[in-house]
Amino acid sequence: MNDWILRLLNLPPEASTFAAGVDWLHFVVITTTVLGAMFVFLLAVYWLVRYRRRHPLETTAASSISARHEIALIAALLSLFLAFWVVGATQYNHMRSPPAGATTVYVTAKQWMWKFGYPNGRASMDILTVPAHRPVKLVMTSRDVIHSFYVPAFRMKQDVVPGRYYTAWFEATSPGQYAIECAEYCGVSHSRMGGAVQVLSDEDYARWLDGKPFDAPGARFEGRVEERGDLASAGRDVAARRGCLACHTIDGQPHIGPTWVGLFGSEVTLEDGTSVVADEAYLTRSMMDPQAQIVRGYKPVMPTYFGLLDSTEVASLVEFMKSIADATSTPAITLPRVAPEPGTGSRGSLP
Amino acid sequence: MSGAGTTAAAKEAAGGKTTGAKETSAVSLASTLVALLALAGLSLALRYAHLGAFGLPVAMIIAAAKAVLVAVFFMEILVERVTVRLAMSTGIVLVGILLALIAADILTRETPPLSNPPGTEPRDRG
Amino acid sequence: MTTIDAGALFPGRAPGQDPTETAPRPVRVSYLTDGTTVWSWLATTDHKRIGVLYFVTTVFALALGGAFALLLRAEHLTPTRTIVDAYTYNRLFTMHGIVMVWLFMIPSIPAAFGNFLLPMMLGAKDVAFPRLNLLSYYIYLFGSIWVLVALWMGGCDTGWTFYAPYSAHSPSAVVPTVFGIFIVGWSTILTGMNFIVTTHTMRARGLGWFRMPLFVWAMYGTSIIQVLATPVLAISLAIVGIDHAFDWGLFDPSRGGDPLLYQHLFWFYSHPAVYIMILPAMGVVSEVVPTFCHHNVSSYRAIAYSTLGIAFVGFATWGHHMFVAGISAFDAGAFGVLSMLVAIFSAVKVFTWVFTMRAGSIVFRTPLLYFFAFLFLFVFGGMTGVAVATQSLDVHWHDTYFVVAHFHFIMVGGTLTAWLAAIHYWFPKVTGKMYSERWATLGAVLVFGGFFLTFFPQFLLGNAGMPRRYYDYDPVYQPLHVTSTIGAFILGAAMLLVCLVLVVALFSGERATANPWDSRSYEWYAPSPPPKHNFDREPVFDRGPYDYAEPFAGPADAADAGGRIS
Amino acid sequence: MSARAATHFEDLERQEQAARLGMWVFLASEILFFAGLFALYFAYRNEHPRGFDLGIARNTIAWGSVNTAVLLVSSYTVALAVHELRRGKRAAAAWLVGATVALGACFLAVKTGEYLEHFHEGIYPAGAGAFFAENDEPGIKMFFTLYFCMTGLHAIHVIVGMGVLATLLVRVLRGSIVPAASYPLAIGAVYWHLVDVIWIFLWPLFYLTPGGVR
Repeated sequence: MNDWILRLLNLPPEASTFAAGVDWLHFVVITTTVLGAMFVFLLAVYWLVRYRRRHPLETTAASSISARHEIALIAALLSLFLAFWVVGATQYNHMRSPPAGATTVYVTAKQWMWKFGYPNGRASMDILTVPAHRPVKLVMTSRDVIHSFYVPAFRMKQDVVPGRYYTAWFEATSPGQYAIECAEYCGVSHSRMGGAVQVLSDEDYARWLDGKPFDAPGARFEGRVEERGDLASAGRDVAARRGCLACHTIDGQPHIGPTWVGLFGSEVTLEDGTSVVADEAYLTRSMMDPQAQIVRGYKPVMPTYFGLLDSTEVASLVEFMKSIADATSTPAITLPRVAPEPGTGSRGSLP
Repeated sequence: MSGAGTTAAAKEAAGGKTTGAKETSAVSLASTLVALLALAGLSLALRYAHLGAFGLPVAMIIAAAKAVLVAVFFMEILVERVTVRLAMSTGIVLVGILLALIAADILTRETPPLSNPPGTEPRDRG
Repeated sequence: MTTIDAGALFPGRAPGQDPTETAPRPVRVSYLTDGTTVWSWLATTDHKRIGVLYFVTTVFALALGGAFALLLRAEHLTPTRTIVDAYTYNRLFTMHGIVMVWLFMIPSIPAAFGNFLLPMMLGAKDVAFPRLNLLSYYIYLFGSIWVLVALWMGGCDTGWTFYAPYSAHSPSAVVPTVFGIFIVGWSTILTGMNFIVTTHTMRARGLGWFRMPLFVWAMYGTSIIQVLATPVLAISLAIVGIDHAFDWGLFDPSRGGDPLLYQHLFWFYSHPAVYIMILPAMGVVSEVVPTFCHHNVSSYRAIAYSTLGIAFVGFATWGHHMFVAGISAFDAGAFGVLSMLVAIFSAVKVFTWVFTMRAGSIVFRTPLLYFFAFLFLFVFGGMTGVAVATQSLDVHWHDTYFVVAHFHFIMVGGTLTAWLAAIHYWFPKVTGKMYSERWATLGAVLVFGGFFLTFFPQFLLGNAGMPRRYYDYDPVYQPLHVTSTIGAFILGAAMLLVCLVLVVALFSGERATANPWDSRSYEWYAPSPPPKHNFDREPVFDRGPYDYAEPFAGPADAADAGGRIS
Repeated sequence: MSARAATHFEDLERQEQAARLGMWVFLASEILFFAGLFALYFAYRNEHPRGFDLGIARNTIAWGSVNTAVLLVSSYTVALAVHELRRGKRAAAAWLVGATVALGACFLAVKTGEYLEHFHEGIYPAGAGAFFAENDEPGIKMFFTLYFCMTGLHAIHVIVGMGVLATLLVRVLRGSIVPAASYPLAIGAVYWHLVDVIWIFLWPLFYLTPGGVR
């Protein structure tokens, strides 16, 4: 989008792959709006002058719009509005469909802060660090009330609702820092529930991953960053503790349930013949409501973990499965503690 | 709502029926009650037939049938004026819109409920 | 009980007496002078007096809501604290919304002007259920008092939308607030029911559906929405109240609830409620335009049918308030396309009004000036409505100042200007006095200017990405906020001026004739102000309400009617 | 209706039409009032089929069924009352209206008994009570919260309906509702029928339809 158009519309800089398309549509729609309003208004003013009353108590002959004109008008406007809808809905559906292979960040919102958990186990408050030119998927939930994750420069927004994970994604186009706002009213400090997305170049991002210093371009925001253990290895502990490994193997052997090796991101065939990609949504759903989508060939014996696993545990389990998604199904993979701990391996010791 | 431009309330009124002149039959009322009780018995019997997932739709269909019986024979909706039926059907259509568009959301949503919704841990109000 | 007192049809007049032959004119008993005690007003079942009661009450509500608005704008003069703290700010915008939506906007035109005009436009003596009508008023008053009680208890800070789960745990006075609105809702339902029945059963002889004034169609469409949408609001607010008072947790995820369902139920009401607010305004415009353009409505059926279209399709579009709330992409698409349909009906109306001006005989008076303000603001606001209903654009705009500006263009730029047009247009009929055209024009210009200055900058704020309901804001937004605040105070002053002009006119205005605008609509058949049962003689509507091909021939008092031959 | 109230109507027939249409429009409004709760029920049941199954199993089918029969019969008696009044049999009509009110009271008594039984078992709305300490599942909490909401709201309608019918009974006895203009009773009866219809839908939802989830 032209710089002067951005300035004319008072839009923030375009910093994601969504922004250009959205701004283009924005410009078209707003131009139509202004022209439409002006046209109708000026037409009315013209007729006001043209047909001003010349004699008091003047009478006028009846006249009507013909039905044909009305229908033409309706058809024209309807096609215009439907065109808006088609373009808008296409862009919207694109925004709602995270691409495969996106870096996943877990977002937890609470009054009045944002907490980001990264696959490498790092966590941060209010500052979300992401690489440029790579899609980033956010898996978001709230601890208390509804919040809304809004980055104006990305033209991207998603409500964050307690009790559910909602996903959103974006791909930042240029390094820099971009404000995060909470857009859904959430209480007294709603306006202070801000933060920033710190978009880093590939080199800086690599340095950040290693915990080395880097130059944050255009740093305007400061945030607290805290370190944590690796999420995927935490997930392995959870899997052992919660008895998952009694039925699911992590060495590629099918057991009572499907193996987790290579499961994440693969397409599994369900009992009813349909198939589904084993992504975060499918995996979390299978934990909460195991009977809903049974993989073909397995018995519906898994109990629900609804109310048993907390969101960190779910997140770490998913990350764990992700970490072994690319492993081959031979037992040669070098994961520590491949076999379940003694005592947790038999079905009799389910918690 | 008649399409004829000259139709006025007075004419509409003339076409309507007055309750005082209307004749209902005690037999039809009694047979309606019998039918209602029979349908209720059917619903009850099907409870023990273990229809599983079909239980709910079947029960709702039976309930709708009973509602129609009550509306037609007890509430006399068919002898009421057109506007009455229009009012009622508008209400029912809107209930349909409400349920359908909410169903369109929850049945196509991809996000399962969370395992540890807030509130499972101590929370302070406000 | 089966006989009807024939004398009641012609109050204060012996049969056979021709009113046109009395000279000098005796002092006519109007609805205003038929009983002058306070009790005769408070216990009246006359639809006109009830309309006036509503009008006075809603004006107080407007003043209260307006005062909140000015405080809010004053707070935004600086990026941080200016006059109030954040909690107070949150309660102010909540109470501003609640008072404006439920205590002012929803009853403003339907309950006040609708009550006054609907029976007259139908040639009836009153609404179908006059006592129920009075009861509706008192229910409304009682509910409003509860909202004031809530205010006295500190007010509510949830936003007028009461989103769960915040509303279940807000530390503010949620319960009295929702209780008050719940009560007001019943008043709305009863009024709507009364109007529907009145339209169906009280039309005068010879008055067919397609010869009713278009304001009646607007009232009819509004009433349908009132009757069928408000109960859903009632139940959702009841649940909010129960959740807050007893912690039942119907939308609490830890007990199996889903906060999004609250939003579904709330917007099932609140989107149609937007049409409760704008349809009556459209009805007013449909009366004002033909009268001052002296030309028949260019397509009567287009306006009548589009009224019903808005009333019904408006029920199936609520999800466009939830595009980023987490509804499924499929549902979002469905709501997106349905929302586009409803915009068409409004567009049809706009073009019909504008084409009514063509080949007319237009006289530019204050109500028409308000129509011009309405036209620009409503088209602009309506088109931005199409813009925010475009799914991908809504992602950026949702819950920003853009949305705030959009709905204020509709609610204030549309409904409030139409309400002001209605006041000026029917002022002679209601009070029997004329206002000062010059001062009223000044008021109208200032209202438009102040409004535009207030809300246009908010579009730009929204584009820049400033979320709504923000107490603190980024200092880069300050110039736009200051402009908006200046505009708001101009708008406030303009409203005071309008009020002053009308109060002066009420006491010292010129006496109005029965039909000062030379309109053809039926309420002008009656004298100004009308007698208790509206018409001196049973009116015969052998002409359409927009028949400007012949000189006025209504059956009002000959002495009053401008240039009419009996 | 007194003769005075009718002055703004052209005739009594028009007034009757107005009153009937008014009641039906109000009933349409009532339907939407309940629709919100039905929407919650279906949505939550879809989300927590297991909890709802357990909840339905907790309710006593016999009590619910007795109440269904009671309300169906009461609908019949009030319809018959209208029929008798039209035929000029005021005494019979009065007895039948009285019977309807008594059946309504019967319904409420059973409902109260059920509530007390639930309280005794430690089942309260909002997932409170000892029962939920053992059955700590969100779905079953929501089931019972909705159960109390919907049956409670329905019970309020039963009470209102009984009040309306009792008032009409007094008017029939006093002779202010006469066979020639029996419509006030018919309108009151229509309201009572709606209360019945709502229960017709509540009964299977809360007593009869476990989805068979194990």
